[in-house]
Amino acid sequence: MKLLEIDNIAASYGELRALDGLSFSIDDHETLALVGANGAGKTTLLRVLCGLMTPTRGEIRIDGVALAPGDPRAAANAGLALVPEGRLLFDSLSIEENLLIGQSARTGIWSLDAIYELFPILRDKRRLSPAALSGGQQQMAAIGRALAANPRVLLCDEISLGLSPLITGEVYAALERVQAEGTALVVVDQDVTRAARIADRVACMFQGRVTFEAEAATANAATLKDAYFGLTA
Amino acid sequence: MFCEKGNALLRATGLSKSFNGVPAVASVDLDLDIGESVGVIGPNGAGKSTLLGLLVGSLKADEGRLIMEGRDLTRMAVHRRVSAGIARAAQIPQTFGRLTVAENLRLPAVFGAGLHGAEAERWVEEVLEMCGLAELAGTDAEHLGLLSRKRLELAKAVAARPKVLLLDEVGAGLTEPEIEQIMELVRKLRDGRAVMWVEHIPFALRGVCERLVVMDKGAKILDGPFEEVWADPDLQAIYMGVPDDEVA
Amino acid sequence: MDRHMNLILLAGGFAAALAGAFVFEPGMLFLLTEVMVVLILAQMWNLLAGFGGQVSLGQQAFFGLGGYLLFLGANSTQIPLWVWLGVTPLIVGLLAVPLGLVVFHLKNAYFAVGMWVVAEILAAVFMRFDFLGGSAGIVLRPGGASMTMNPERLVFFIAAFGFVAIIVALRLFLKSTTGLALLGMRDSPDAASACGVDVRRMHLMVFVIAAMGCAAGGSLYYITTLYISAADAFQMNWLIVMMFVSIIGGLGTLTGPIIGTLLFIMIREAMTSAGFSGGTYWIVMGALAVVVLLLAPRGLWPLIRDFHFRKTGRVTR
Amino acid sequence: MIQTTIELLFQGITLGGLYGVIGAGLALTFGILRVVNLSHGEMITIGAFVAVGLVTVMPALPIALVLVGAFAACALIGGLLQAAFVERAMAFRDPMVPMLVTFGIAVILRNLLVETAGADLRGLDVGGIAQRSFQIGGMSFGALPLVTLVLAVAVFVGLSLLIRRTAFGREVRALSDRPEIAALMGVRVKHVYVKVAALAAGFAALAGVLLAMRASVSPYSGVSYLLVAFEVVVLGGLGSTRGAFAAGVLLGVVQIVSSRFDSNAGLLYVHLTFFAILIVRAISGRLS
Repeated sequence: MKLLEIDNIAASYGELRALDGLSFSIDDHETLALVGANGAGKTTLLRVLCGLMTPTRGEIRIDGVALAPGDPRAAANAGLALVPEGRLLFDSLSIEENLLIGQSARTGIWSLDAIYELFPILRDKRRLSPAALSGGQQQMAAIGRALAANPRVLLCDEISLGLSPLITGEVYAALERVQAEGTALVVVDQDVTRAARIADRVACMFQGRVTFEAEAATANAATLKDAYFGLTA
Repeated sequence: MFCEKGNALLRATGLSKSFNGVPAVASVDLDLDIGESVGVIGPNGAGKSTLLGLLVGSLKADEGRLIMEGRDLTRMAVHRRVSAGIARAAQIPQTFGRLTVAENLRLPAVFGAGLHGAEAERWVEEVLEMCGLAELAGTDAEHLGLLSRKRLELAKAVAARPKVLLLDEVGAGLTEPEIEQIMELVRKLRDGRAVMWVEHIPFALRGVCERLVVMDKGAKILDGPFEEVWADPDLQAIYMGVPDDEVA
Repeated sequence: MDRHMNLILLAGGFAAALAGAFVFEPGMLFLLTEVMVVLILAQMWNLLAGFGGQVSLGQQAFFGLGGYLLFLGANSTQIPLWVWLGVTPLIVGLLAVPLGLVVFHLKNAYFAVGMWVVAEILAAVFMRFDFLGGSAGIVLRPGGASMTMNPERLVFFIAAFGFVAIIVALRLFLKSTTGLALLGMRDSPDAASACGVDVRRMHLMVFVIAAMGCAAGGSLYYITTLYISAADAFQMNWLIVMMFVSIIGGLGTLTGPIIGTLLFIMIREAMTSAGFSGGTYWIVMGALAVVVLLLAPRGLWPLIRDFHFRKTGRVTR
Repeated sequence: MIQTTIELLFQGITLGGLYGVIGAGLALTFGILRVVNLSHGEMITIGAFVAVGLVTVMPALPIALVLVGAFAACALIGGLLQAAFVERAMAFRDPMVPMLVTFGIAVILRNLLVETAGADLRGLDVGGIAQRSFQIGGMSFGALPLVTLVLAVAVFVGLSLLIRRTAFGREVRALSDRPEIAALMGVRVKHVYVKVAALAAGFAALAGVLLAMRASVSPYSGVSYLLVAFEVVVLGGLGSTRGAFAAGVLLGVVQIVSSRFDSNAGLLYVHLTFFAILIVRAISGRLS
């Protein structure tokens, strides 16, 4: 059975259509690289998935069970966790408190210690405010905060935005270890090739729909570029 | 295309803006000329919206200057820049819901273009006609559909008789056939003014803009004839990342 | 058509005000004058908040100031009371300019409560200093002598005709290009400035007009009572009245505040004659305001109008 | 001379502590809920009247229990109002709607109080403590102001511990930083809002009881206290409990000193101080 199924989802900001009848699914243990230009609807899709936005139609299913739409707690309890674009850590909370507040949803292998093992630097900085950390360390804290909920699918939005290539490499190395624990991933990244390298499949969004989907290993760069800029339509 | 470098219609030099110490636009130079239509693209966080804000005046530049026809606009408020000849159509239509379509256009015609009485009326008629809104003239804007409101947003900017028309993702949220209609409209609006169109759907710019500017991380990376920039490998690198074989 | 309507309104208002002033008993005239004053105040708060988007909790400052300036000016000079009545709003308008420039630095809720503090300061100042009446208040003695006439007929005429004139003036104003800018600002101040409108100047203009209108209301009201005190003139209830009737009737429309005022007076008179206390009455009004805010935040009149629109397909403005 | 100054300062600081407490309550709702709660003043007067009622019915009730009773009653009212009305008003995009709704609620509560308890001024008689005082170096300090100060400090320390050291406080801070992300983390947003509103109302009640011991209160006193609380919040800066305490003390001292020189000026100099600082800040561009 599919782990996560997205069935004909549409969503809009007021009158602006952001998602327009979008469907795809993810298997257990699978990693999907979700790519597309600005405004293609990637962030909106992630927001709908974790309950921050209510879709105007369609259904999200986890293990075949429909998820209550627009309910962040239900999404968290069902095993969806988001690493938001721009990290969005809580500045009034210490790093450790940021991790602790993520813990409420589910129990599992991602204890505080396990997260500190994944990102040892966070243990050293656990008493500090996120503002005192570098961009890369903040991204690690954001991933840690999402992992603390022990998600079945980890949703990562613009994971390398604003990070140096070296730090990006570190972040991706950590994601590979998350993969190894059996967690499914949806990775959105500006750097398409970077995201595709970690993924089993690549899906390209354009104008609120998935316009192109392929095994990551076989994805053709030229076809991908056309899909990305909407030249296939 | 030849353009005399000494006297551009609008010249931005070294425009910079930071938010909480993080640079959003870093030292951007940009010239715009009458008759030109320039597309601006760039990934998330490239600084396109910030640049637009600096040109329109809703944001105050930390550094740099903005000169239009010899006048320094750098410190000028939004409403005075409109009179000076810079108008913007916003991404989310900012139409006046409880005014009719014609009244929506009278405001920029009177306060932006400085027209009065019958002259203003004639100009509003003309803009209505040009933007395909003539039949909706008496409808309250809040009863319009999205495409019509996008048209009205464009029409409002045009009604201010700008020399520089800035378009902020006016295609966002529309279907492809609807975007074609907007493209058609923008083509008509190019005459006699400079058009700068920020859009994240590059295909919309193709066929409307002959010049393309690419921004990334707050800086202007590429600027030149559309097809030339479009074929530039740097463009692909910015959007798609560097392919594996080149890393190796 | 519109011009005819305005002329008819003015002529009808003049005739009705004149007739009313002669026909009604003094007690009734007192009540009707209060109704007119509330109508003017509500229209001013509506202009400021509904059209100008500036929610102020301190408009009682201008109301009280209008009353006090009239009393102080008329009592201590030989300028005739009725001339001074016309001058008072102008002075208050002038005072509102620098005040506006300061309080506009405050935004939204800060502006609202900041204005409230201004009203409290004025109340305390007038209460504190004896040459301003002090806690004892002031009796109206134009030119230092007791009033020789009963002013209620003339005051009612001025208030009633003044209200009609204000409505006609607002109708004309909203048809003008400046008025169009104000109507635009009602929907979106940002979009208005993107059309070339100087939003700050418009805000100041509306602020000054509203101050003048509230001052005129204060002057008219206190001529009929012949006595003014700071505790009464600067009290919160004046604000509550103008705010509630605007909100309940419908902000940003000319008809809304009129409907709100009629409701306000009718409910009050009905409850008083049924023996309910003033407190109970305010509880009812407060509950009505809260319910309208939560269920129909645009107010009752737009609700009625939309219903009419749906039934007949015709738009009444 | 110096002794008089110290005595005045002492009185000012004790009153200021109370002002700080009511300001902290208002700042709490504004900082977390983003609602300017104009019924905060009524919570102060209701707290005072609940205390008056308790003491009338049970004259032997210890002052500590009176405070607990007033706190509980107002916390209940504040929480219920939040759940029933303010929450709904917060759904509107315009932040003026919740503010105007709380204004309407304030009018209702004020007049309910008038209807049930009468419009008269009431004082709270707590027996001997009001008269007791002790001498240090020829200066006289009242016992009641001292209790007030201790209680104000205790409220501030307690609030600070609650916010910084507990799981609830963690949720509150997260919610105030980024409500959306906090919801993602499983924080029950509306529950926290109701609890915060209850807490703020409870603090207002505590201050109300102590204010009623110093001077009489009437149902109409809430308005003045609300304005003082608002001034404390604006001067002290949002979300800063220390700032609220400092601003409270400043206004308290102004109030005491000014009433010494000008006994019937009421809150005039307090308001003037606030307005003057506001103008200075506005001109120097610190408010925007």
